[in-house]
Amino acid sequence: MEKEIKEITHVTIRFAGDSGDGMQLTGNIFGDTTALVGNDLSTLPDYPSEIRAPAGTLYGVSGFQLHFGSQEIYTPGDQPDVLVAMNPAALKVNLKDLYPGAIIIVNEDAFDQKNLQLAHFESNPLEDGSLSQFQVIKVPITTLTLNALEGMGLSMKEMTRCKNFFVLGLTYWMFDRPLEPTINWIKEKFGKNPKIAEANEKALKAGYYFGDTAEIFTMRFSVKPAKLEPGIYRNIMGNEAIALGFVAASKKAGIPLFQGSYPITPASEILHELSALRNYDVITFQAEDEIAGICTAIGASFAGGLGVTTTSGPGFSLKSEAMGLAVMAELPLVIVDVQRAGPSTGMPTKTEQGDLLQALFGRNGEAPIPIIAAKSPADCFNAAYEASRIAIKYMTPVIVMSEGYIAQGAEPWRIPNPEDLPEIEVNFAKPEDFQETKFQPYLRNELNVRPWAIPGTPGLEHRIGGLEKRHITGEVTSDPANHEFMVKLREQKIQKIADEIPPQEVYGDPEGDLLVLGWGGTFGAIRDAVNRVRAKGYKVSQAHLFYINPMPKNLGEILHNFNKILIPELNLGQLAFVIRAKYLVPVYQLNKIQGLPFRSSEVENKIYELLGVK
Amino acid sequence: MEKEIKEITHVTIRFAGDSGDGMQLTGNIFGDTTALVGNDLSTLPDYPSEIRAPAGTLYGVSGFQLHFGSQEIYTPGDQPDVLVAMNPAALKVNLKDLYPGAIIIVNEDAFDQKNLQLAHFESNPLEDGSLSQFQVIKVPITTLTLNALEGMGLSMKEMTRCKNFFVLGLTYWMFDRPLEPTINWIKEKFGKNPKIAEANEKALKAGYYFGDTAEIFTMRFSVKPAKLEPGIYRNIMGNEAIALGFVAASKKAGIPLFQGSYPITPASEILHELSALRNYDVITFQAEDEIAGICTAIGASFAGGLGVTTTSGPGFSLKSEAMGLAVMAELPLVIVDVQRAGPSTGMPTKTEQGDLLQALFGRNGEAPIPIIAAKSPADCFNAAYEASRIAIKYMTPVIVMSEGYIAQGAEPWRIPNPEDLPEIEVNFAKPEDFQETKFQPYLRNELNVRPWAIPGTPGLEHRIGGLEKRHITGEVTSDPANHEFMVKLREQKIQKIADEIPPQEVYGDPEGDLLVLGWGGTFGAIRDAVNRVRAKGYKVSQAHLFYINPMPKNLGEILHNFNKILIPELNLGQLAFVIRAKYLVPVYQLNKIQGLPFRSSEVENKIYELLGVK
Amino acid sequence: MTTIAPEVKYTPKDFQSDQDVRWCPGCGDYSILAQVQRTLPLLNIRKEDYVFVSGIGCSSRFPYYVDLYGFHGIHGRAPAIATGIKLVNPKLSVWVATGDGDLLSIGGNHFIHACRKNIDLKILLFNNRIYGLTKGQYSPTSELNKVTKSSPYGSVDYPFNPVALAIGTEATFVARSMDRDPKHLQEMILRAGQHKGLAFLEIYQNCNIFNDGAFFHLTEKEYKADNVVYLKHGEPLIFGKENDKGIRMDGMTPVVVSLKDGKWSKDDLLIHNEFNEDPAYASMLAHMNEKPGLPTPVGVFRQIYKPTYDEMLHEQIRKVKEKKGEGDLRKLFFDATTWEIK
Amino acid sequence: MTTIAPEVKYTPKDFQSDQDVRWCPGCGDYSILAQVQRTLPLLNIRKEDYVFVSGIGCSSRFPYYVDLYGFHGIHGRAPAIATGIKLVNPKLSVWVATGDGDLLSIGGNHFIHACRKNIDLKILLFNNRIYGLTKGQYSPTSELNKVTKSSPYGSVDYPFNPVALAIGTEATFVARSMDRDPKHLQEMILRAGQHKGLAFLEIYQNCNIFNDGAFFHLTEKEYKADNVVYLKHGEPLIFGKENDKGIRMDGMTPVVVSLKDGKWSKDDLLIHNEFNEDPAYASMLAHMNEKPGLPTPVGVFRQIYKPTYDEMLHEQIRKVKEKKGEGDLRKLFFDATTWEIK
Ligand SMILES: Cc1ncc(C[n+]2csc(CCOP(=O)(O)OP(=O)(O)O)c2C)c(N)n1
Ligand SMILES: Cc1ncc(C[n+]2csc(CCOP(=O)(O)OP(=O)(O)O)c2C)c(N)n1
Ligand code: SF4
Ligand code: SF4
Ligand SMILES: [Mg+2]
Ligand SMILES: [Mg+2]
Repeated sequence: MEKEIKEITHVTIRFAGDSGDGMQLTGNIFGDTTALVGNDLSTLPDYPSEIRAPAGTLYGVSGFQLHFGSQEIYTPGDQPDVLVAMNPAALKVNLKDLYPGAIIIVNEDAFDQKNLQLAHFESNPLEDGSLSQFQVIKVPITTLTLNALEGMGLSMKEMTRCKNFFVLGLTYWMFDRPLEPTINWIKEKFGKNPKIAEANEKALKAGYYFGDTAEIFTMRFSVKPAKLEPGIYRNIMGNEAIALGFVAASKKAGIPLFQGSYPITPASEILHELSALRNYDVITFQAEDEIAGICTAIGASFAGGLGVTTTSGPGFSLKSEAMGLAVMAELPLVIVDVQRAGPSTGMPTKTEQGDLLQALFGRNGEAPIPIIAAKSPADCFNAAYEASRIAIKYMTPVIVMSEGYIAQGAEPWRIPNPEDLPEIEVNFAKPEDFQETKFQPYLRNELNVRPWAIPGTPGLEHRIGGLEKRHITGEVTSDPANHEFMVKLREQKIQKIADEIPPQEVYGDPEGDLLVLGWGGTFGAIRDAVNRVRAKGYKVSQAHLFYINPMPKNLGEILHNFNKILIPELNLGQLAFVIRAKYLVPVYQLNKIQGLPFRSSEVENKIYELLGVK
Repeated sequence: MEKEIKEITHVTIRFAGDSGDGMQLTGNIFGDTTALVGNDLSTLPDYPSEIRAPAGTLYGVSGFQLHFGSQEIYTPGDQPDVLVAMNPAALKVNLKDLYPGAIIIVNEDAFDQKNLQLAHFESNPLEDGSLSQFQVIKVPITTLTLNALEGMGLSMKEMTRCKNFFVLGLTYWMFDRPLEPTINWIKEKFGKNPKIAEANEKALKAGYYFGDTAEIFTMRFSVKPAKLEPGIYRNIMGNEAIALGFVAASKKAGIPLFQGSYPITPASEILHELSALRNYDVITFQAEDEIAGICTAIGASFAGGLGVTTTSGPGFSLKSEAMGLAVMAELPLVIVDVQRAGPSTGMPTKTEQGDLLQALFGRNGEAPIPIIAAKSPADCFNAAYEASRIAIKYMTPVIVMSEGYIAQGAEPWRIPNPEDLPEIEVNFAKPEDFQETKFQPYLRNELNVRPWAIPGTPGLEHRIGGLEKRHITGEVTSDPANHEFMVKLREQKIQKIADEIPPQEVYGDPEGDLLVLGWGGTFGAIRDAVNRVRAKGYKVSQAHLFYINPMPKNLGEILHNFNKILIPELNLGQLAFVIRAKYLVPVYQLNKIQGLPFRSSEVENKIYELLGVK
Repeated sequence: MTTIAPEVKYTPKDFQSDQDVRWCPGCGDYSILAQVQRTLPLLNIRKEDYVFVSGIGCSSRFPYYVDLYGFHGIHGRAPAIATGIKLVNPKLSVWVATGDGDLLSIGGNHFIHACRKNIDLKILLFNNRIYGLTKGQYSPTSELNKVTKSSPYGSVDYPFNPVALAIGTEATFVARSMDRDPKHLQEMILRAGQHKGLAFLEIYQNCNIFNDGAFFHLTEKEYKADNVVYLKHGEPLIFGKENDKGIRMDGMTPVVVSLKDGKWSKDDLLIHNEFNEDPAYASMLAHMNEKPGLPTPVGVFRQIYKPTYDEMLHEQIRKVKEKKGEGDLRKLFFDATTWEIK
Repeated sequence: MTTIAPEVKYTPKDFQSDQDVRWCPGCGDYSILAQVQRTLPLLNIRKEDYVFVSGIGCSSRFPYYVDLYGFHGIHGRAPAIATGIKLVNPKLSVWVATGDGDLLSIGGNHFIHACRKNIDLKILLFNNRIYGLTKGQYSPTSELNKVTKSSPYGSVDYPFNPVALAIGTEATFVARSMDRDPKHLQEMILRAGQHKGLAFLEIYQNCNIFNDGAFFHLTEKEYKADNVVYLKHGEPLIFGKENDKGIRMDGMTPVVVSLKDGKWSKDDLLIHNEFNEDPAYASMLAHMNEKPGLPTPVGVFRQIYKPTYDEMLHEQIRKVKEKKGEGDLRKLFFDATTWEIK
């Protein structure tokens, strides 16, 4: 029976099952294949903080969501159109997120009494009619996988493990994706274990053919390739992109990269990535704590390296004092804060934007630090690179704000040509330049930047530290006028960066009824929402901040060109607070503090509310 | 010769000399006597960060300033009317601060070649005419002291040491103070060493009689008693007052006081004071670092004590993470930040107000904490007491902001009757209250406050911590809706404190041309300035914030009743930032970042500038 | 430690909370939990007088699973939080449940200071030689060259020997046990609980997800007898499948001797003395297994008594009160030169 | 440590900066400064390759007074800052100047981890058993019952034995000297500077303002000979005004014996072996003076060689480069499944 193929522009699918069901892998491979056929996409894993929760439990459910389409895709999708649920717990946990009318593919085999009970179902939802608003497709996935692998001489455990490839095959059939890339991947990955490779391939094909032949599927979908900017692409996770951004910056600058970090969710992958790049002159130092992490990085910068330190909220708090030292010492340093839900330990695996004001102000005394915020997984590369560039050029610590949501999410990245990246010039002070006078560590150039003189250079011996220093000479002093001068100079040095950063762009018209102003990972949800309301003809535009300190010079002007300003944030209104203080303009807020990203519909609805549209 | 006694309303005197010259003691005793004769006064020591700098050096100069009068005294004085300079360095360092026409009493003996050189004088200022604008009184203080003590059988060193009492006697004569209280003090203090006691008394009298008989003095001054609120007074330093505030709160609450602190300038005296009060059920724990300081205090509160931790900027930074824990755990805790000039190590012995935004925002996630700021040394008592009261009543950490300036400064404190202090009720949860249901650690009362159930209570065993908790039950959960609910609830709990705090008072008329809004130690300088411009008939008022978070409910209204708002701060404008963000009103700023307090003339001049007065 | 006997006799069930235990199936933490629950009833302490404090890590979830007062603190700070609790209420029996990352990496400073001060805490170190909760980075007890997520080419970190470190601080009770030896573990927990002063108990714990088998050479039947020697006070150090090997001191150096060939007998062996005041003795035991052929000691390395911090503190309070009288607010306020304004 | 000889021969003056030294007159820090300035010229290191890192404290002002690259960091963090410097440029000779508060109180964790990892740093601990800069609170090395500003009734803190703590971490070089023994101090600084790996040198330092005389029983003529024993490799432990006392091992316990009464001779004494790999040996020496009648050892307690962290790290980098080739950005960017959009 030939089945109808319906063309759709985009679709959101979520794979959900036990931690042991391999849903992360399934999602990732599905993503790779989807990218290869030319769709734009965005992915987001969502796993429990327990390492291996007992099978079948609600808190043990691991999910992976994927949004792909023939148009530009900005988020991993609001609500899944398709849910694959490997057991009752996975169904229970995800049900509330689905579109009404969504397709649910369930592993029928897993709906036994024990699992139903573990998932706190009082009756079997596959039978009690409670799913009537959805299109439920019951597939005995375990049985079918076992059948397919019968006689291969594999253990029960080994066979059951293959069921995620069965699911993958089934969804490939549904969305008309090719099998070859995955078959090749399997062969490479399991090269050392041909039997397992064969089994996975068999399961994959079994899933695909099951879709084709079973009577229960009436519909297939096809998603045409997206029109993306030409180039070579790869998928990239936010944390990976940060790592690559740092390596790129250090290579362009021609200095070694030093990362001093302490593991913490959801930032650890930056450490993992970089620790594998020893041949790139990358030194990763797993420090005893976050304070040692930043302090080793400061030492590294003093010695002529690009010092970076990466962490999440609790660790970011611990670095406060040392950030002040970096401000005083005026050394390049990049601090990455991959935000997670706070306060305190909070909800470690959940996303949030709660650390903005801490990044701006969380240090004793007047200690200004530039801040850059990444808007998406791929943008993390730009953020890390630009932060490094500014840190080196201005001899200053720079903070990069990321979020669990984009750190763990992935999207296609148009791979840049290394030659096209902005130059990063390093001018270590040279003995020749100081033959007339003694070396003066706080002499400044036209940008108020002091020289970087590194140990090992004869004749430039000097001392720096956290005490206030005399202008030019760097001697320790508590001269009142000098202190005021230096405090202002440090502030001005940072504000002056605004002279070179690009003006803030506005997406949509430069003036109108409403401007949606955002920062960080809310970008995609806002863009989708703005696109939708603009499509209906409303005068709504978007401005999304990459530079948070200093802000682009034209931002004030932009704000005054709109009747209303809406700032959606995953916090209680931190950017809103800053905008009000800086520009004295009233702003509307949309705040969500649930450990979850915005749905674009949430932003959209708020826009309508502010426009007075019912 | 009878010398004329001129009556004056107030005078500022500064004693300055080498660290070894005993100027701090001189100042303190002068202050005590001055208080006894009924003047109002305010004092401020100013010493170098070096422990014992070499004699005669500029950076070794130690000073003590005193402002006293027959009217209310709000600051230690802008510019000294009288300077006592024990050596050339003391003269050099202090000259720039003097009023033109000021009286300078110098120890002529110390102006030898070596000392002049150490003080970087090219010629002897006593001879080269460079002091012509001042009334210089040259006294061979060392010689006269030695003469007075001749034949007592004392060593040279012992005799020279007495010269500060000679100075004291001389100034007593100048300002018509009695000798008896000091003579009594000497007897008590040096009781064990009657010879030294006698020598000091002799020196004191010698100074007094020298003033009386020497031809060089033409003028004496008298300062009448001030009209202060009736009561019993004592002098008190800010740090001392904080210590007493805590002890008072713990006694009123009937729970032990626990201080977990790490020494740091200028906060250490709080630890010193409290460690001497073992019989008041005060446990001081000198922790291994600031993090242990706050964490032990949190543990102490969990166990039913009043946990407090005291520090200055760098240590305050280190406590960031643990403050978040206290927010999440909802335990009483008071954190004192005695601010000093930053950023980083900055200028440890100098004052500043640079930590306000850190206090508000220096934690990961949304972690609201009430903030109270002391305005003067005596007010530190109120701040510590009120912070403790709120911490216990609302089960929350509270931050007390102090500053080096008020922490080390002293003023008369009207001693309160312990019975008159506001009640602090402690209601530990009791087993009886939870007989029907299981104990619920996050059940809340009408103020959203959870119960305090302390270990040792049978039946109330429960677990708390830094992970997000479910409303009421306190179970760990990452339920999205619960998280948003709890984040907002914690914020509202703090904002609700505004319901009970007194409305903001305005000094002067409730509306007018200019409101000077301030916080912390700038109070006195602002009050003096406002008094002066009001005396000239200008419509200028003062509002000074004690509660910074939450702010008094009527503040917005007050702000709108004035044409202009001026916020003087010892930082780049941190309160100004908050006021702009919260009330969307434009504000004028006066910022000084010199490690020094405001002079009231600086505030006064700014007021005239804003009023358009030339 | 409270000395008042509980009115009721407890059973392990009394120490089980209603929370689902969320460790990975097979994790060694389950055994430690079970042994604690079995042992607490044997201590003469009322349920409400126990407090369990932890930091962050898989192991630090421990307090949720015992039905006692508990504080799940922040990473590394459990000893400090526990100290505050103990000092305010010295009657409480305060325990710290912690991991090798929590206690020895970020928490190292609080650990050594708590040991130095001899604060009366019981510290249970769940040493799995890995960061479990953050999914498998090497820890300060991981062996050199360890390949993990953050050391794909092998770590270049020498590990701490936690027992030796504790002895370097002169901790008053230092012991070691293993998750897979329930009886011994119970005994050690009991001993730690009974000690007056800081008790440090290192527990080798298997993380079957990220570091499976790290201690199998010590815990599994086929190796255990030859690789582990049980320290028992007053008894010679004997080990081996057939109890055929002993430890003899050759000067200051421990060596293995055979008890089979007639050359050496039990009388020649090192007799363990837990109460040896000299930390150097315990240090010798702690470093024994670094020498080729020598077994790993488990048991109590050292137990000495000296006044605890909390004792001395409260004794000082008592004495000052005795001398100066109970603090009186009015007296305190007036303790300076005062004057009256009428 | 760079091995290239400086072209010029340095004199102590080359290591003097132009800054006024701001310690109190009479402070023991002056002597340490002078001995460092006298010793550095003897090490085969170019001036520009030295870096001095410090934290906060009187002692931590040290870097300002030597005319070298210097970093006056924040309180307690010097070992971490120094580590970053050393790892980025292993050719540098990186020194830490620190105090007992800076290194052992707030900085304790960085200290023990730097020791454990054997990072090639030279740590000079100025131990005056007090917080100097903050005007006299007791420190983690102050003796029990010490009366200070923060302990008016006497502290209830047992002190650290810094040498024993370092040995507990298995530091590869551990030594002790005294401000008032310039010759010995110079020798120890030289030895520390020559050691490959972490060198920890505790220096007893007199704070004449807040803790005057803390070490006079060891440093002053009238007591020194009877209270101090100099450790010299390969030589017996002899001390006393007339070199008439020795240390003998009684089993594992050191005891004092008289060399005068004919019962014992030099041959019976403990012969010092710096290179003894067993930390228990150094531990025995470290705790010796806790026993009544035994002298305080100064000198090198332990020096062993094992690869340093920085060596192993850079060796790993070298090997990975050898295997994978110099990192190439383009290769890195493309190291994933890629696709082209035209
Ligand atoms: C300040 C801070 N830094 C880092 C983390 C992340 N973190 C949580 S647990 C952990 C290590 C846990 O290792 P261990 O103590 O050995 O416990 P295990 O999980 O192995 O039982 C880390 C690094 C954190 N929660 N807080
Ligand atoms: C984070 C922080 N906490 C506290 C201080 C205050 N402080 C400065 S030096 C010091 C102790 C110094 O003692 P030590 O290291 O022994 O040095 P010494 O002055 O005795 O040489 C302290 C507590 C600080 N500067 N920074
Ligand atoms: S990750 Fe390891 S230590 Fe953590 S629960 Fe799982 S098995 Fe246990
Ligand atoms: S206070 Fe003590 S340690 Fe500091 S400089 Fe003075 S004498 Fe030296
Ligand atoms: Mg572990
Ligand atoms: Mg010291």
